[in-house]
Amino acid sequence: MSTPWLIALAVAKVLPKKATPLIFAALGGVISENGGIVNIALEGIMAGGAFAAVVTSYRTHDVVLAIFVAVLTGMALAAVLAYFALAQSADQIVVGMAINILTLGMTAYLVSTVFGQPGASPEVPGLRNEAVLTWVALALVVVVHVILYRTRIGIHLRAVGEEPRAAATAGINVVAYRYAATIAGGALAALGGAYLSVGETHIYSDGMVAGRGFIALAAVIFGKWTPFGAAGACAFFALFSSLQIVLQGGAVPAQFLEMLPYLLTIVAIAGFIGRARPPASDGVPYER
Amino acid sequence: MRDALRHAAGPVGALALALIVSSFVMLAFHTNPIAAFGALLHGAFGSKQGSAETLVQTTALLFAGLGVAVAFRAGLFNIGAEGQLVAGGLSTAIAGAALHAPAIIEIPLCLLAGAIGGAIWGGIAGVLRARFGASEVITTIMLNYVAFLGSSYLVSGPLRGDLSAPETAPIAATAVMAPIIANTRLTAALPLAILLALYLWWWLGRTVAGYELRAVGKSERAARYAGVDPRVVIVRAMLMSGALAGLAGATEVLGLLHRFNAELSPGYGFTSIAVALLGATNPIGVIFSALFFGALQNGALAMQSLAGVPKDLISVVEGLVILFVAARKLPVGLMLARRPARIEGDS
Amino acid sequence: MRRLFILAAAAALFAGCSSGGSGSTAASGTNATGTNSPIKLAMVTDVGGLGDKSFNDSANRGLQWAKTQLGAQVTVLQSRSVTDYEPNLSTLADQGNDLIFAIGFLMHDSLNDVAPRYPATHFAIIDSDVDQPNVTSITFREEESSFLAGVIAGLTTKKNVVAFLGGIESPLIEKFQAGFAAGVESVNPHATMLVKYTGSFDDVASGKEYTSVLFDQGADIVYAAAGKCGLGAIDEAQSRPAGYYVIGVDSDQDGIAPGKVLTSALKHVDHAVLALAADASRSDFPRGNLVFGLKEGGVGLTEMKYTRRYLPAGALATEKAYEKLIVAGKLVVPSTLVQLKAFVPVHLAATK
Amino acid sequence: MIQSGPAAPPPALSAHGITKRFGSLVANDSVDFDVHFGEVHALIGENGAGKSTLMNVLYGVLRPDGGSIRIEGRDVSFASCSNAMRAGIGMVFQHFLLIDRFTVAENVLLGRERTRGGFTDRAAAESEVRELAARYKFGLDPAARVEALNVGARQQVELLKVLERDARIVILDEPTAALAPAETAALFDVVRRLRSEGRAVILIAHKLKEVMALADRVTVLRRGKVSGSLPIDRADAATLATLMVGKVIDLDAREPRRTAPGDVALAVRDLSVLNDDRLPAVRGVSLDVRAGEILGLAGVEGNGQTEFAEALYGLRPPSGGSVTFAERDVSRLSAEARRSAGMRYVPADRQREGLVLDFDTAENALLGDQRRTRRGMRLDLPLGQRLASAIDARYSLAGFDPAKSAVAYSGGTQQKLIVGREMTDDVRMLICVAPTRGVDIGAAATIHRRLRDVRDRGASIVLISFDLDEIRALSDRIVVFSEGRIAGEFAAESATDAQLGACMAGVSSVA
Repeated sequence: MSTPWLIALAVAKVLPKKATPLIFAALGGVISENGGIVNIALEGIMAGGAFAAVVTSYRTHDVVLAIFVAVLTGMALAAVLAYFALAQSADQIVVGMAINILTLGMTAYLVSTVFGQPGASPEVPGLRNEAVLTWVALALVVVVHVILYRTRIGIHLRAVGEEPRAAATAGINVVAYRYAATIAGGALAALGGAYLSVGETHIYSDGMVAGRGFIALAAVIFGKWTPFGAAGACAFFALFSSLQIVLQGGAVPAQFLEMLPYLLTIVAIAGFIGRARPPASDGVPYER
Repeated sequence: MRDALRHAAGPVGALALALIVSSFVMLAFHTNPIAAFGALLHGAFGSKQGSAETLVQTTALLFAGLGVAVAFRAGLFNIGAEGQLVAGGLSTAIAGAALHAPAIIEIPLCLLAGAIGGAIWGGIAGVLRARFGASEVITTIMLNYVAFLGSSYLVSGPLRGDLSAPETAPIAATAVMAPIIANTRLTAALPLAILLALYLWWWLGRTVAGYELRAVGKSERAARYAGVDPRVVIVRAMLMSGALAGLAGATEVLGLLHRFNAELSPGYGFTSIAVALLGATNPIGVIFSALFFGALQNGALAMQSLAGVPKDLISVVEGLVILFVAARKLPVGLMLARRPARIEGDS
Repeated sequence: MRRLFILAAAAALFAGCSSGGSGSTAASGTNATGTNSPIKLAMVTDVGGLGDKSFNDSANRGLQWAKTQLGAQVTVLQSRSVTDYEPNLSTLADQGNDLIFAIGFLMHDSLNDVAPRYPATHFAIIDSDVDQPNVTSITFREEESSFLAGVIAGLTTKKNVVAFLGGIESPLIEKFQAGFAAGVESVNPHATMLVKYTGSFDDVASGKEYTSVLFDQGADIVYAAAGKCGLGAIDEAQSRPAGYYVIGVDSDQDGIAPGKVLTSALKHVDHAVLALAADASRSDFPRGNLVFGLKEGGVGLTEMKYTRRYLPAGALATEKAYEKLIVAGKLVVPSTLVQLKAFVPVHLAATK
Repeated sequence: MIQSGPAAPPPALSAHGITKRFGSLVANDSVDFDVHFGEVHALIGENGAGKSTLMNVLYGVLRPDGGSIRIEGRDVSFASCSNAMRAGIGMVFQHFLLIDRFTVAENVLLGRERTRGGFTDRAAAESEVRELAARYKFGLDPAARVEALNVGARQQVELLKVLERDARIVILDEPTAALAPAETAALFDVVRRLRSEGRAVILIAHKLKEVMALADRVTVLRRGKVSGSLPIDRADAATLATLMVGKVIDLDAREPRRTAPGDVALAVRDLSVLNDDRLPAVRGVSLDVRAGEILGLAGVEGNGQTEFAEALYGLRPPSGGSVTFAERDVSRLSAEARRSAGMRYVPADRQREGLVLDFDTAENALLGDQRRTRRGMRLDLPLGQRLASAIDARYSLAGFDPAKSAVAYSGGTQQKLIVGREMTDDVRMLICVAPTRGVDIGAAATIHRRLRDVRDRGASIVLISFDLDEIRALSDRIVVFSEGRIAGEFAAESATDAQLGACMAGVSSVA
């Protein structure tokens, strides 16, 4: 039962489920941060997406519509971040924190009012096979990579994130790109949330995002702000939590394995394993 | 006086705006906001018990809020107050269970242990920033999780007491901070926190070390020019910030729970960001904003039971307050000091 | 004691159709019956909160029955953190409630502090023993229902592998594990048991993933004692072909996924709450520690209306036989892993 | 040179009555300016005269409050620089707008990427840029990342950006400020080539000699107004200087010293220093400064002078060598320790370094001395107020109020505040970087007088300036820096501009 082969097989089965929501959210972070907007609201946006999907599915029994509404919700939340960061020149970290607090409160409030019971929704119609979303996530890694590095839009976006004034003088609309990137990032993070709710479990429960947004943020940094790097980091983190599920009861306490992504990220940004350097203007407000 | 009024205008405006927006949220779901806020107010200040409980919440928020504010003044964004609070609470519980001294010695020692525990946790982020230029925003977020998971491991394993819940052993009776008002949970932690706020206000404005901390926060290069080593100041600021958050955990343990539980804090560390921002990072302002958020948190229970409004709504208010305070172009925005994006000329 | 539970059972039957188990967050109803002064009941949830379809929900259901049956006025306060317990309990006491339920062992110390401050108020705590004159402690023998669940699982498993999925490791969850293992061992010496803990009571997706791994590692029945993670476990069983089951806990979770939840190990917190409320409405508060096992009707299995047909022949009879042994005190079910080691399986003639 | 009459074509670009205000400050006051195709028109003026503002208006970065712009006779109005670019204007900023992590080709073609089938076509882009670079004899590798290039090469990338768009009107903003002499010469060739291609070139400069060598016409701005505009053959350095500063200053007015230099106060031996990018900036410099002596440190900006000054003051750890001050090896001492030994410093970047802009005047008056003057752990704020008042008394700070934040003062006033704070009576060693940059003539004269005064009190002064005239007017001895080394040393009286210039250029080579 515990031959390496069987372990590998078991891990291979859990890993995509662990990795998929992280990859969506991390890709969202990659896009947003390449455009120069730090998004620490991934956690909140995931929760918002997860919740919106379940409510929609609960009311309409239409899973595709549910995912669509989740994406719209993520875009709306990201638009708030973008508006305060861009139009109000607010500190992006502060706004991200505010959105996390706001969204976690709002979803809990709405669970109570919409479902008449706090804590969790009832079971709702969900995707029959959530692996579809895993393939979507993997495809998006390639798509985002191609867009970022092989298209004009991507070059413009990275230019905006690196040196917005240079981009502006080249005729690129910095503010529009930053809005678009942040909002697209929100859409992806919300997809990650929808994967958790209508994809994997078919319910919404307060606290179900359980820190995945912050792990995704860690993956963005650990993956050096590139789609493949971030997705690889997500897979790496997912590998450890999958091993933890499969091999539980080993010598290492569960908490230590769960800590790993966070510790590795600290190590990564401290520069111990190759410096993690963000886009030059990531988090820096742009004013014309 | 007029100055004080002008400084208060922004935060009060941001608050009003947040309350208006959350009222619309309630109206959208067929709840009477006036009844809700009425119940909240009643719960927060309607009785001696209620008011005392508001002040209990205020205490933890004030300690942690001062911590976040001090870091902000040094140009640092400490999102790790929650983890530092946990580290402080755990250290205090360990000290409180191990030490057996008269209360007059034991309580200060336990508080010190909490401050040191928090300071170490904050200091790690400070050192990583000062030495390697690692963004304290990211490291403190990550350190929060390390604190949650690490303490959860410790209380379910090596440090587990003989209670049925995963908690440490109870602290010694001599370590317990007794209520200062009968039949309430209000302890001397509140006056201590207020004294610390006043001291901190004086320290920031009137001492050389406070001056240098502010200088680093405003302009790192100018501070270097003035003979200040920003790395030292950054580490010191994070140590102080962590120590203050650690004291929040320490007083929770000594005054309320009398042992450590991994779920000690209902997110005081995160709310303290709102507290620091609404207080315009001024220690005196932080006293008032801690009181406000303390009332909000405490009144939320009454709002839930009397008006049937889920208390999660106060997180909505909290989030909105932070948003509006952070807005630099709304009249309510506080024009918070721009934090430097990253360290300059680190070596 | 028996008397209490007969009343409770009747109430449950009556209320079963009307209440459906759902209640509003903080229902503060007016007196339905119109008698002079309705009793004021309240409860404080633990950090799991309402909507766990488990422990807190069960207690709330008892409270809602009390509202419809006894015309009681009820209030529910939820706790977000461990430091909320004390203010929540105090708030309810201040509001003049007659009987306040503290749901969960995490509230032990808080109640121990609060109760002496409100000598005129009566409290009850679930799952812990608080030694105060105005506190009634209610504990359950979860190991006994878990044992019966183990019996069913041991008889039903086709692969001879069953699994236990816990939430966060603690003595309470250990009771479930020990009883379950003892039950499996007693009826199926060939069965092996896998054990995993999710490390969380909230992370629904994790619960599902753990269950999936347990199934893949050969188990066909998973006993999930893991709070909301159990919802994920049930969801995983739903996505599997016939032959994979989850056993639920605390509340009747059979209906969440008919045919997939083999049975649920019930803990009749609802009955206990209602029984105590009924006593309280007559100003008769039982004192001390009330232990509810199979004998008292405090724990048990569901009637398995969706899964009966999947059980092997004689399984229900075997289960009933074990139940009799336990009720009669002839079989003492281990409640810790240490006791489990010393446990000698008791075989009935009718085992397979 | 320029024909006038009905047949003459309209100017490539003409601006009339451009007015731009920032709050109460009028940066441009009814400025007229034009440039023709095939012409280099230099725009000169002191820092703060309004040159950059005017160019930003012409390039669409700023919207003017009044006035009109015409391109080839047609009225235009630019909402952004992309409009200006579309109208054929290209600008090379003094502070390059390049993306370090992009390649040369990506930078040059930013916003105009070559695509094939919807995807970017890297090969096409690189060959195109390689071709363009070759045409102007730029030895650039299109695939190289900009972060690996030196200043001269980066400027070439900026030029390519403009040329790739085939801008007919090219604005160069102080293009030689950071260049070595050989690079400057190469740039001049490029500018001449642009002119011969029929482009209109606007050259913003502050070095009169460069203007004389390169321009066809010159316009002088002073305090936001055009103080003169004339063809180059009617201009000479003295006239232009007069137009720039408003009154005749005698460049050779050297005041005689009143005291003789004393013993060696500062001894630098084999000092090496790294810059922010950890590249060698100062390479084995040795020099002595005596008590009562002003040592002028001349050179093109960016040749290690600033790093040298920072190393002397203790802001930058030396990578090798030693600094001895007052017979004590201070190489490893902190800035604070050197300060308390009597060393003081006027930094180049007053806004970011010399002041904490959000601090009030009194707090800023204590900056750097906060520990030396402390009372126990307390800050001596009353002393700060007295010091601020004393500085105001000596330099008359416009709008002085001890409780006012430094940010509320004008740039010149800020500089006076710093200079006033640093040039105390008891200073023993003063390191000064561009002490009069951006201050008005009167204040500059005060500062110069004060420098001599401090010297005569026996202080040693290292004066770093990028204004050769300032160096020559004040120094007792002149040392020329080039590429982090001492390229030559001169007695101030005997050195000629030609000698100094040759020396500044001497050891440098094209990168």
